[in-house]
Parts: sequence; C-alpha cells; structure tokens
Amino acid sequence: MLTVKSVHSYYESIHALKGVSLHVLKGEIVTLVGANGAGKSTLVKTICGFLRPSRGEIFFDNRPIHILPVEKIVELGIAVVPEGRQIFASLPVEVNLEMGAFLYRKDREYVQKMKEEMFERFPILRKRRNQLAGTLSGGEQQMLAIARALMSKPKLVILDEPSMGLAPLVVKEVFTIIQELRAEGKTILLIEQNARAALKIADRGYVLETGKVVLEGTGKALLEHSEVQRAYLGRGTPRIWEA
Amino acid sequence: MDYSRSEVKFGIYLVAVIILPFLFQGIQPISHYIDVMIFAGIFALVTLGLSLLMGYSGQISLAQAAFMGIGAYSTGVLTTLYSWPSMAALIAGMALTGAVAFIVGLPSLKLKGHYLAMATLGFGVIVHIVFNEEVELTGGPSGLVGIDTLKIATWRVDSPLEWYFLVWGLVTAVIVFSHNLAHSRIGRAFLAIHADEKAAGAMGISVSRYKVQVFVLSAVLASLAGSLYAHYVEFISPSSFDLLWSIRFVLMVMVGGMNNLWGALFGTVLLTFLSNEWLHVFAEWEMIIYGAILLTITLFVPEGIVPALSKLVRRRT
Amino acid sequence: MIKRQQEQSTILKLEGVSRNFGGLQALTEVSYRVPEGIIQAVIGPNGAGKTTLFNCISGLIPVTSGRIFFRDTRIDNLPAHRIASLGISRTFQHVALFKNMTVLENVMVGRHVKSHSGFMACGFRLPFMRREERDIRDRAYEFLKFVGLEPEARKPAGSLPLGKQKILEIARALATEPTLLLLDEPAGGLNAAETEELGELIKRIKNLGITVMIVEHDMNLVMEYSDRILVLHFGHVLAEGTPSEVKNDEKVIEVYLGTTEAC
Amino acid sequence: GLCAEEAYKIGAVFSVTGVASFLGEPEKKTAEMVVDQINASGGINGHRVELIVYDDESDATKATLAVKRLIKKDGVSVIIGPTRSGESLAVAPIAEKEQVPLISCAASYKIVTPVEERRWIFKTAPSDSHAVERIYEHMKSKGYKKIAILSVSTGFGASGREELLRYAEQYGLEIVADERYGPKDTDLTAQFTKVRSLEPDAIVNWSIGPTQILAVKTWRDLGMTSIPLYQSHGFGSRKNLELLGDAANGVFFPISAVVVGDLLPDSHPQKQVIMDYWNEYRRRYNEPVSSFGGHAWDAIQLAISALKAVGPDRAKIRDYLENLTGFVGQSGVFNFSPEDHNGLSKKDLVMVVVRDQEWVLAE
Amino acid sequence: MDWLQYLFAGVTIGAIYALVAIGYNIIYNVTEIINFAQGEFVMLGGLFAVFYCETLHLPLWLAFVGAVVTVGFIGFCFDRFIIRQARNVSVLSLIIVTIAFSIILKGGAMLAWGKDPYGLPPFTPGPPIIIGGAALQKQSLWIMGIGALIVAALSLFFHRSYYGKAMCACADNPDAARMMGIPVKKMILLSFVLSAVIGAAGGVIVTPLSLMEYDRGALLGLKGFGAAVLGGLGNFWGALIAGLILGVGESFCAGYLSSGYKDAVALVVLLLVLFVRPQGLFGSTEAAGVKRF
Ligand SMILES: Nc1ncnc2c1ncn2[C@@H]1O[C@H](COP(=O)(O)OP(=O)(O)OP(=O)(O)O)[C@@H](O)[C@H]1O
Ligand SMILES: Nc1ncnc2c1ncn2[C@@H]1O[C@H](COP(=O)(O)OP(=O)(O)OP(=O)(O)O)[C@@H](O)[C@H]1O
Ligand SMILES: [Mg+2]
Ligand SMILES: [Mg+2]
Repeated sequence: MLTVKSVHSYYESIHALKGVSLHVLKGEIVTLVGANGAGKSTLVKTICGFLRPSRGEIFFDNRPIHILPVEKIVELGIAVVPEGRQIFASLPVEVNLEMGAFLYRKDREYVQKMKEEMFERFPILRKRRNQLAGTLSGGEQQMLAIARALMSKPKLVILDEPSMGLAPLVVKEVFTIIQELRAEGKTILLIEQNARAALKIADRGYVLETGKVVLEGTGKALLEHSEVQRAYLGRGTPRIWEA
Repeated sequence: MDYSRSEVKFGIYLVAVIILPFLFQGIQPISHYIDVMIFAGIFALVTLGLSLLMGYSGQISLAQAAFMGIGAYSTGVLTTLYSWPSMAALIAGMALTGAVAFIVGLPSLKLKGHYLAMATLGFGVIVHIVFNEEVELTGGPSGLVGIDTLKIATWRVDSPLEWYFLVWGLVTAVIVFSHNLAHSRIGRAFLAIHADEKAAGAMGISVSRYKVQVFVLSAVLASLAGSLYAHYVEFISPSSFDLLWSIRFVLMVMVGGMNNLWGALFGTVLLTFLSNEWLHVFAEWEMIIYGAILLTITLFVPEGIVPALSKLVRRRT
Repeated sequence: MIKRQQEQSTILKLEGVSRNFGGLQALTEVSYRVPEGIIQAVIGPNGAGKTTLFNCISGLIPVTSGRIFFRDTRIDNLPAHRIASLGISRTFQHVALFKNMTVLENVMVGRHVKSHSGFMACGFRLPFMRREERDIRDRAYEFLKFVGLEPEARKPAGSLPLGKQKILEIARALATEPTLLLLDEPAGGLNAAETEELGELIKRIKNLGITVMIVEHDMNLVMEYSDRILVLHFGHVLAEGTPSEVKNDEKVIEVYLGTTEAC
Repeated sequence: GLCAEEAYKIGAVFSVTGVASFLGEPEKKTAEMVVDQINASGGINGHRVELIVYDDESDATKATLAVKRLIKKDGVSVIIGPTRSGESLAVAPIAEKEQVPLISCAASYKIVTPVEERRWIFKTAPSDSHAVERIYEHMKSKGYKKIAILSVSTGFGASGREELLRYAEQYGLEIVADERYGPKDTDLTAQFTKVRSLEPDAIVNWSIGPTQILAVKTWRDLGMTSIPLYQSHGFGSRKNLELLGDAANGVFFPISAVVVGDLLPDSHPQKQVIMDYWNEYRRRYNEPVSSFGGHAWDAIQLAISALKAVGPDRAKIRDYLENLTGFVGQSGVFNFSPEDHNGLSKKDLVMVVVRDQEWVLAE
Repeated sequence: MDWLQYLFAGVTIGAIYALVAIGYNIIYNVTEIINFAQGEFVMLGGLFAVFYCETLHLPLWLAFVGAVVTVGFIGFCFDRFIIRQARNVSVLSLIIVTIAFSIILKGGAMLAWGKDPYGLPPFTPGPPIIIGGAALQKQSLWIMGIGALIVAALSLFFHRSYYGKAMCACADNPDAARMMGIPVKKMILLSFVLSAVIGAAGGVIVTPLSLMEYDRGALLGLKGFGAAVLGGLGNFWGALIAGLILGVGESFCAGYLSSGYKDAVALVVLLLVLFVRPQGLFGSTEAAGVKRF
C-alpha cells in the first residue's frame, strides 16, 4: 500500500533522512520505533508532502506521491495525526472535527454521523464541543487530533506518537481503536515512544536510527530483540495497564 | 570567535564612515552625497531604536515618526519661541518624548500584532493632528521657521562636514550601545519576550517592564533624531512626521534585516539614497520602481539584505 | 551546585484554590500541602486541571479564589516573573522554548533572575557586567552538562528533536536555581529508556535539595520515583498518598489507571 | 552656435508627485516649455539654457536635498520653485546660506519676509493676503457683515486662514464660524451643516484639490446657495468647472489674470503675454493653463531675463532681480524692491464668478 | 435638525469605512495578513468605473460591473503572481509586500489617470431627499444598502458555510489545513479576489459622492483598518458597526466639537476601546488568547 524507497530529506543543511526504505502492506499495522531525533517525524512529514525528498521515491497504492502537493496526497486516502497535534486553535472543537471531513463536505449526513462516532469514543470532546480547541488541555487536544484524523475514513492512518499526553485509560482506548481500524481493513503506520505496547499490536516493525532503518521484522521478533529491548523498552518493568 | 567577527565588521564600518565624506567631497558629481548621508544618519538613529524594538523584542511601532516629531517640535518651539539654548531644548525633548512613550506604551504594549500596530499608528496620527492644529505653538501646517543650527557649548555645528561627523558619531555610539545591549542579559530577555512571553515570564523576566523600556528607548532615540533634524533643516512642518514616515522607518528596518543592527543601518542608508537620489531618473515611474524594488527584496530576501549577504559570505568561506 | 539541607517543612500550601474558565470549573477548592524536599507527583485524567494548577502556582493565570503560599509568602496575587524570582520555576506541557535562540542562550535566559546588570551597565559593557556575563555563560554550561545537552549547546533550540527540547526546558528551569521545580509532563515524547534516564535526572535534582512537582501520565515514572501523589479529577482532589496507596485506590483505578486486564 | 558657449543652468524643484502634484505638474510643464522655446530661438546670448528639474514629492526633506544637489552637484545659477510654501520655507535658509537666488512659486508671505533674512529669496505667486483682501473688498461692497470660513489643514489652507482672520476686522467683517478639514476628507457635510446653522452672510472656503470641489457640491446639496460661496484663488482651474457642471454656478473667487486671459480687455497690460502663453501651452499639452503654471512661467522668465541681462553670476542675478520693475508676467506686473521680493499687489488679481459653467468677471 | 444631517453624513461615510474594513477581514480570516493595498482597491474601483463610464461611454451599471471585474482580476494577479511567490515568509514580511504593492498600484494609477480627481454620475439622479430638514443623498442610500447586503452575505458565508469555516482554518494553521485536504492556495486566491471585488464596489459607489483620485486609497485604507480593528479583526458585523461608529463619531465631532480634531477624537476613542478590550469591540477574548495576530 505504502512504499518508501531510499528517501533522503534535508532541513536546509541538516541531513535528517539518509536513505530510508520501508513498506506497509494493506491491512497491516506497522510500527516505527527510534530514539529521539532518529527522524521518525521527518519521515511522516516527507510522506505527506511537507518536505520534498531530495532523493528517493514514495508510492501509495502504486502511485508516486512524492511529487504531489500535500492536499492531493491527502485526497488519495491518507490521514495523519501529526506530532505536536496541529489542531485549529482558534476554532471550536466541533469545527475542528468538521474540517477533518473536508473531503466529504458535500455529504452532511456522513459528517454528522462521524462526529457522533468520535464523540462516543472521546466523551470529553462532546462536553467541550463549543470550546476553542486552543484552550483544551493537552490530552484533550491530542484526542481531538486523533478524532479529526479519523473523520475522513482514510485508507492509511499515520499516527505520530498518538499516546502522548494521554491518561493511561485513554491510551488503552487509542490502542483499541487502532486494532479496530485494522479489523475494518485499514492500514496503519504507528510511531510510538511506548514501544512495547506498539510492537505488541504490530504486524511488523522498523527501527530507525539517525535517519536510517537499522532493523526490521515482525512485531514479536523486534520485541524480543536484545538491542531493541535495551534501547527502547527500558528495564522491562511492565506497564501496569499493559496486558 | 563570534566576537572577533563583529569586531571586524565594526572596524570596516568605522573606516568607511570616516573616509566616505572626504571621498564624496573630492568627487564633484556626488559631492552632495554628504548631505544625503547626514539625513541617512539622522534616520538611522530612529531605525536603530526601532530595530531593537521590532527585531529583538518583537513589538511593532508605527509611531516612530511621531516621536521624532515631538523631539523636533520641542527643539523648534523651545528655541524659537522661548529662546532656550539648543542643548537644553534637545534634552527636554528627549525627556518629554520618553514620558509620552511611557504613558502610551504602558497600555499599548499589552496589545498583540495588528492591534498593537493600530494603537501605535493611531497615536502617531493623533500627534500629527496636534502638530497641525496647535497653530499658535507649532505654526500649524505651514510649519515652524527660524530654527537656528545646533550649538553645543561654544561649537556651532555649521558646515556639512561638522554635521556629518556629529550625526555619524552619534550613530556609532548608538550602534555600540545597542550591540552591547543586544548581547547582554537584557538583549536575551528581549529575544525571549519575542519568542514566547509566557515562558519569558516564567523565567523571571518582567515582560511588560522590558517592553515599555525598549519602547521608551526607541522613542527617545527618535526624539534625538527629530531634534537634530530640526536644527539641520532649520524648518519643520507636520508633513515630515506623518504616518508615511513611520511606515518608511519600518520598511528601512525590514529591508535591511530586522533582527540585525547592521541590517537596520544598511536598510536606512539604502532606502534614503534610493528615494532621494537614485530613483530620480525615472521621474513619473519613480513610485512604481520604488514599490517594485521593495517587493522584490521582501519576496526574495525576506530575512533582509544584510542577513542574506552574510549567509552568502559564510557559505563561500 | 549547592546542596540544601533536608527538612520536612511545607514548601507550598494550597488553600481552597479554585479556577473557572467561563462556566467551566477547572479547579474546585483544592487544598494541599507539599512538604519540602520531596518529589510530588500530580496525576489525573485528561482535563482534570493539573496544568491549570501549575499555571496558578507559577502565576501564569490568576486564581478565581483561594490562596497559595510559598513557604510563608502569599503568591497567588503576584505576577509570574515575581514568583519566578522567589524560586519557583517550571516547564511547559507544550514545549515553550525560545526557538530561534541557541540551546545555550535558552539556558542563559534562565540565569536572568540571578543577574542584575541594568540598561546602562549592559549598554556600556561596564566591567561589572562583563564579569557577570562570563559567570552567566559558565553557569549555563554547568546546567547543560548536568542534563547532558552540552554537545548541542550551539544549535538553535527549535531544531532539537522533541525529547531533547523537553530536557532543555528542564535545564533552563534549573538555571533559575529554584527551590520548587514544576515539571509538566516531562516524559511526553521520550521512549521507555529515555524516560528512565529522566527519572534518574529528577532524582539528581531532588538530591540538590530542590522540591519537584511533576505532572505525568507515565505511571512507571510516577510510581517509581515520586514520594507522594496527588490525584485530581474534574478539578477536585480525588485521592492523595504514597504511590502504593494510590496505586491500589479503587477510585483512582476506575477513573484513571484502568484495570490491568487485557484489552 | 548653441554648443559653442557653456550652457546656463537653471534648477527647479517642483512637487510633481505627492499631495501637491496638481500644482507641481503644470509648473514643470510650463518651465520645460519656456526653456524649449528659448533654446529653439537661439538661447540666451548664444548660451543654451539647461533646466534641471527635481521632484520634491511634496516632502520637505526631499526638497532640502534637491536644492542642495542643485547647488553642489549641478552648480545652477538660479533656482525656481519649490511649489508649496512648506517646502519653500524649508529650503530658503539653504539658498540664503549658499547665496543662490531662489524664486519660489508658493504663496506664503513668510517665504520673503523678513527681507533681511531673505535677501536671496523671491517669489512669483501672489500672497494669500492679496487674495484675501480682494475677496473682502468684494464682500464689503456687497454689504456683508457675518461670514463663515472653512479651510483645509495643509500649508495652503492654514496660511489662507491666518490671513482671513487677520484682515477681517479691517473690512468690518465678523467671523462666525472657523471650520477645518483634512486634504483627503471624503465628506464635508458636517462642516457645512454647522455653518448653515450659524446663518452667515457669506462663506469663504480656502482649499485646493478635491476638497474645493466637495465644498461646492456640499454647499449645493445642502441647499445653501442663498449664502454666497467664495473660494480661494486656488479654484481657478477648468477641471473644477468640468467636474462640477452647473453646481458651481454662483461661486466667487479671485484669480490671477492668467486664467481669465480671454476675458481681459485688449488694453490690459498682461493681455499679450498671457495669450501667448495660452496658445503655446494648449498647443503643446492640449490642456488649459492654470494659475500655478503661471507662477512657474513668471519664475522661469524672471530667471531668464536676469541671465540675459547679467549672465550666470549668482550675486549679479540677485541684485538684478531685486531692482527689477515693470516686469509683465502672468500673475501681474512685478515691481521688486529691496523691501518687497514679491512685487505684486492685490490689484493684480481679478474677481470672477461662475455662470453657466464659465467664469465671468464679477462686477 | 442638524444632528440628523450629521447622522446621515456619518452613516454614509461609516458604511464606506465598513466596506474597506470588510476587505481587510476577508484576507485576514484566511491568511492573518492585513492587506495594506485594500485602500488602493477602492481607489482603482472608482477610477476604473470612471474609465468605463466616461472614456468608453458604457452605461453606469456596466461600468460598475466592469470596474469590479477588473479590480477583482488585479486581486487575482496580486495573489497568484506575488503573494504566492513568497515562500516561508513571515506574516510581517507579507504585510510589507502588500505595502509595496499598494505603492505600485498608486504609482500606476497616477500614470494612467494623472493627479486630477474624477467624478461619476449618481446611480439615481435627482436632488437629495429632505427628511426632517436634513438632506439625504440618494447615493447614500445605495452605499448603505450595498454595505449591509455585503456584510450579511459574508457573515453567513464565513460563519455558517462549510467552505467559509475551511477558509478560517487556513489562517489558523495552514499546514494542518492542507493535511485535511483543504486547498489552501485556492482559498487564499479566493480571499484576495473577493476582497478586491468588495473594495472596488466600495470605490464605485462612493465616487459619485466624494470624487476619486490616485492617492485617495491610503486614507480610506487607514480608516478602514481602524474600523476593522475596532470591530475585532475577522468579525464582519463588528466591522460594520465599528465603521458606523467611526463615521458617525467623526461627523458629530466635526459638527459639535472641533472639525480640526475630529479624526483625533475618533482615534482616541479607538485607543481607549483597545486598552479596555484588546481584541476590539466584538472580538472574542478567548480567540484573542490563542491567535497569533
Ligand atoms: N525544523 C527543523 N529544522 C532543523 N532540523 C530539524 C527540524 N526538525 C527536526 N530536525 C532535526 O531532524 C532530525 C530528526 O528529527 P525528527 O523530529 O524527525 O525526530 P523524531 O524521530 O521524530 O524524534 P522524536 O522522538 O523526538 O519525535 C533531528 O536531528 C532534528 O534535530
Ligand atoms: N483558557 C481556557 N478556557 C477554557 N477552558 C480551559 C482553558 N484552559 C483550560 N481549560 C479547560 O480546563 C480543564 C483543565 O485543563 P488542564 O489543562 O488543567 O488539564 P490537565 O489536567 O492538564 O489535562 P492533560 O492531562 O490533558 O494535560 C480542561 O477541561 C480544559 O478544557
Ligand atoms: Mg517525532
Ligand atoms: Mg496538562
């Protein structure tokens, strides 16, 4: 579904991605782990068109997308929960959600239905529906960013650290949603600092280090890999809310 | 290392400032450039202050021409109507301008972005109207005549060369002062306020105090420039201190490079020469060409000419 | 760095602190005492009012009613910069660095409250100011070294990856030499290994004699490192106690932690 | 033969752009026309005349620099302009200090007084006081007692207002309203409404540019035509009549003879000079002359006649001008003297009134 | 009934200020830029109408349409060929770009039309209507009517329609907007065309009353900016009400206080309002807290 072929990206003179290749098959959950500054968010920005790769190609549904502008890429069916949330701070929560379904703006009923669905999943958002998104608490904003991305029924969802700032119960909810999405046949690229939980639900995973893929394998294999354990899973105290 | 680079820059500047007037005087077709440079220097006093305000602490002011006008009219009125010595009038003007800036700045600087622009703009227009309407004091729109040249103790600043060195001496002093300020805890506080007022407050920086202080500083510098202007031209009228001039000062700062003192200086000299000298040949087309140059600069070197140039130089070396 | 002697007196006292936003009660009558020298965690569901509480303590927003005492000084009516100079420093949930300044300069700004040169001294580079400036720089380096960001000193703060930006915020807050440090979700954006390093860093900070208040959703960090926990729920105090007490509190499990069964 | 001798240089500073551009534009055109004519007819004693025109953009700083440039870089023998009083006052000290004769085209009497401080400065435009006295004379003859004045807040308006206030008593007039407005104001209803409520015998409006047209429209729209409206001498442009149509009927104003050349009797001393200017200007630019162009004509002709008589020496030109009498120009017959560097009197203005989209001499 | 006369004059001029303010608001809502060329659009609207009507002898309504379309096209070019060329440029730089463009437009108008003022025949000829002893120009009715209509339409569009909300999202966070599939560039283009069109319409309807010449734009732009800020940036009803407050205030001040100080009094009031309500009369406090500009 998504194929990234030896992509290089730069921030002016900083070489942030140094030939990253990976692929995500239809209906898979693929997890990307990596230390701080490894280039995970940079990869997301490159896939959805905010950064032009200086070399390499990206295909989505067999179409080259590294030459398309952001809004065209999104139209193909990719939705993103970006790092730093990027909500519309001066607009009410409800309008933020509506904007998530911009591509379906003609279909009033659909928008209404999806909004209801999101309010069901994140009840706190219903309570705050008329509040300006910029005044939400950090976790509420994160929920809004996730809900907004799901409004457009995308084929591929890219989540950049979705659990950041969320309370344990809500993190659990988010992981449930991710698994439900897969059950619906959607494809997911998940970036998580909470690597253990992320790898556990993943079909496959990649490890990114200073702009390069250094390891790849099934979720389970990576979980058991000693380097991964040492570098990303910590001392191995299991999280209380993890099964 | 960083410091030595700025010392080199300063050295080049100093040599240029000292040599230029003699160069100009020697070459007949540009002998009057010294007069243009005097104006550029006077304006540079305004824009250096504005650069501290805009580039460092991130506040915009469209009232600088008004502050310059308060200085100029203090000098004009006090020396002609009340026969004050020029230095006393100059200092009184600076004090008055500082006080006015303080009173206006306190509530205004709580505003953000366009609202701050509107507030300072509004204040500038009000001052301009007062200059126009208080005919008894200011001479109204016809202006104030009969201002004598500047006298410092027994020195009567008379010849262009004397004016040049007086003005550019002051500019140099202001550059040194501002440069030092910018590279100190206070300069960092300005930058912090610019970047994030909340975080700056949490670091113990009194945001409103510093904003007002730098506003007052820039106003006082503008006032000084105004007094010099009045003495140099020996005539002032409200139209020299209207909104258009405030906008021009902002343009000078932006074109040269906002967060860079050299940028403000360069932008001032460049735009002064462009609009007073070099564009004359285009006659009717002058306005369009001026606009097009501004447009090109802001589009292609939005960070300003000086930062763009120094980036280029750094990449080469 | 200075080591303060440990004592079990109260460093921060909240008395019936409330804060409304329009019709919304973000904090309702919160009363609490924070003993000096401990790591005090504040947890609670999203929107419980934790950040709001920190904002009230640090003076970023005023309280609607109630009183806050820092040692014996009433601080709920003081502006943020006054509170900072009294010795309360903080980090932000959304990183609030001075993005275009370098990492080192960010920390140097933190030294603001500990330096005094005025406009004139700075403008004329008086000898006093030069000495102070050198001192600011040296001390800032020390703090960078303390958190391990020394190699990045010359980079613009905005170009650091998120995790390092969070650490930098801690360094900047430490540079004000606070006696009370408020950390708002410092582990957000850090992976498990990095979070453990952060835990150690917080411990070292505590060992300097600084009281640390920390808002965090990473329960490993909270349970392992904090001495006491305050649980907020819809602006009310839901529970308080030691980690083991809170961990087993029914109400806390229900609204916040969730049960440990599989999902 | 023209190239043989060195050219005589005349400098000019006009407000070709900016708020006063409608004054500076005809001035520049006129000056260029006159110089071309002179050069076509062989120049001055074999010397070509070189005219160097700078635009001050209605801005004092620019005017200052332009004059300095003319003196230092271009080395001109004499300067004509600037267009407006403000700029003229700003550059007068420079010409004085550098000892270069300057013939301003602006109105304010301050430009040439006090004469001791203005030894090198002359001006060709009639002073506002001349126009004011002419209007007041007319009012007095009609027996008006109470008048209202309106003025624009520019140098022109302020200076006119000052004179209106100064001379009122002398002509037995009481000023019941003294209203002002900005040069770019889009609406004068409030000012005229206030004036209407005070029931004056006559109204004087002192402005130039679009506001003088607005004033007439407002006066008519508010039904105030029973109160006679006087305008300043700045009203004398055909464009105003075109824009206003019948609305302007009944408006009085004093004007230089130049604008009403065709109405003058053949015996009028200026008739010939004016008609020559008219014909040439219309041929060249296909538009009617204005009084402002006339000021520039006078200034440039004065400069040329001085160059003709005494050559390019600055001091000699000054002395020549100061003692020149009986010079027939567009604005009147100039009689300069060491005490009077304007050389005109109120008699040089004629009073006209608008009838059927034309102006005619008022009795 | 002088006060009635002042009121008529004030409402008329206030409606013009409001039309200019609305132009600012449209572009501000989509980009956070204050477009200082807005006053120039008004000036061009008037002058192009003069061109079509007087020079080409088209009927007045056709001249109106022609002027509006022409200026709309200028707005289109401004965005397409200038604003869009600016990459990674701060809002402040873009504002400078609009100032530069306004200088060019003004210079161009000067070359094309010269410096004389021009007039247009009123839309409905005939003497003013006399109400209670005060004269009301028929043209004033046109101005008020068109002003109110435009405000109502825009207010509905931006606050009710999906498309309008999406336009606001562009200003708030253009990157996120693109991430939602919103064609940000098209939205910005639309905003420039729309505000040029509205500015031009304002210019055409005011020319019969107060004439138009090449450098009239700046002052109208300034007053319009005042109205936009006073009403709260981005708020259309706010702009209308603030425009009327400024217009009526000026008129009464000129009538009862001092005609010379009328602008100053209006500005002092504006400043005092801002000091008490930093987000303008009708701007929301909350939104001001989260907005950058
Ligand atoms: N805007 C920027 N300008 C310059 N450099 C940047 C910028 N953003 C990121 N970088 C650099 O690019 C590299 C990759 O950063 P990126 O944000 O992709 O990391 P990440 O893996 O997402 O880290 P994190 O876990 O902290 O989110 C880092 O070295 C970072 O310093
Ligand atoms: N300026 C504001 N206007 C209106 N409501 C606000 C404002 N700031 C915060 N709130 C609301 O107050 C509540 C408490 O917010 P706060 O940021 O303190 O939560 P928190 O406990 O820090 O949550 P999180 O864990 O998600 O960061 C939230 O529901 C939020 O929506
Ligand atoms: Mg990242
Ligand atoms: Mg929070």
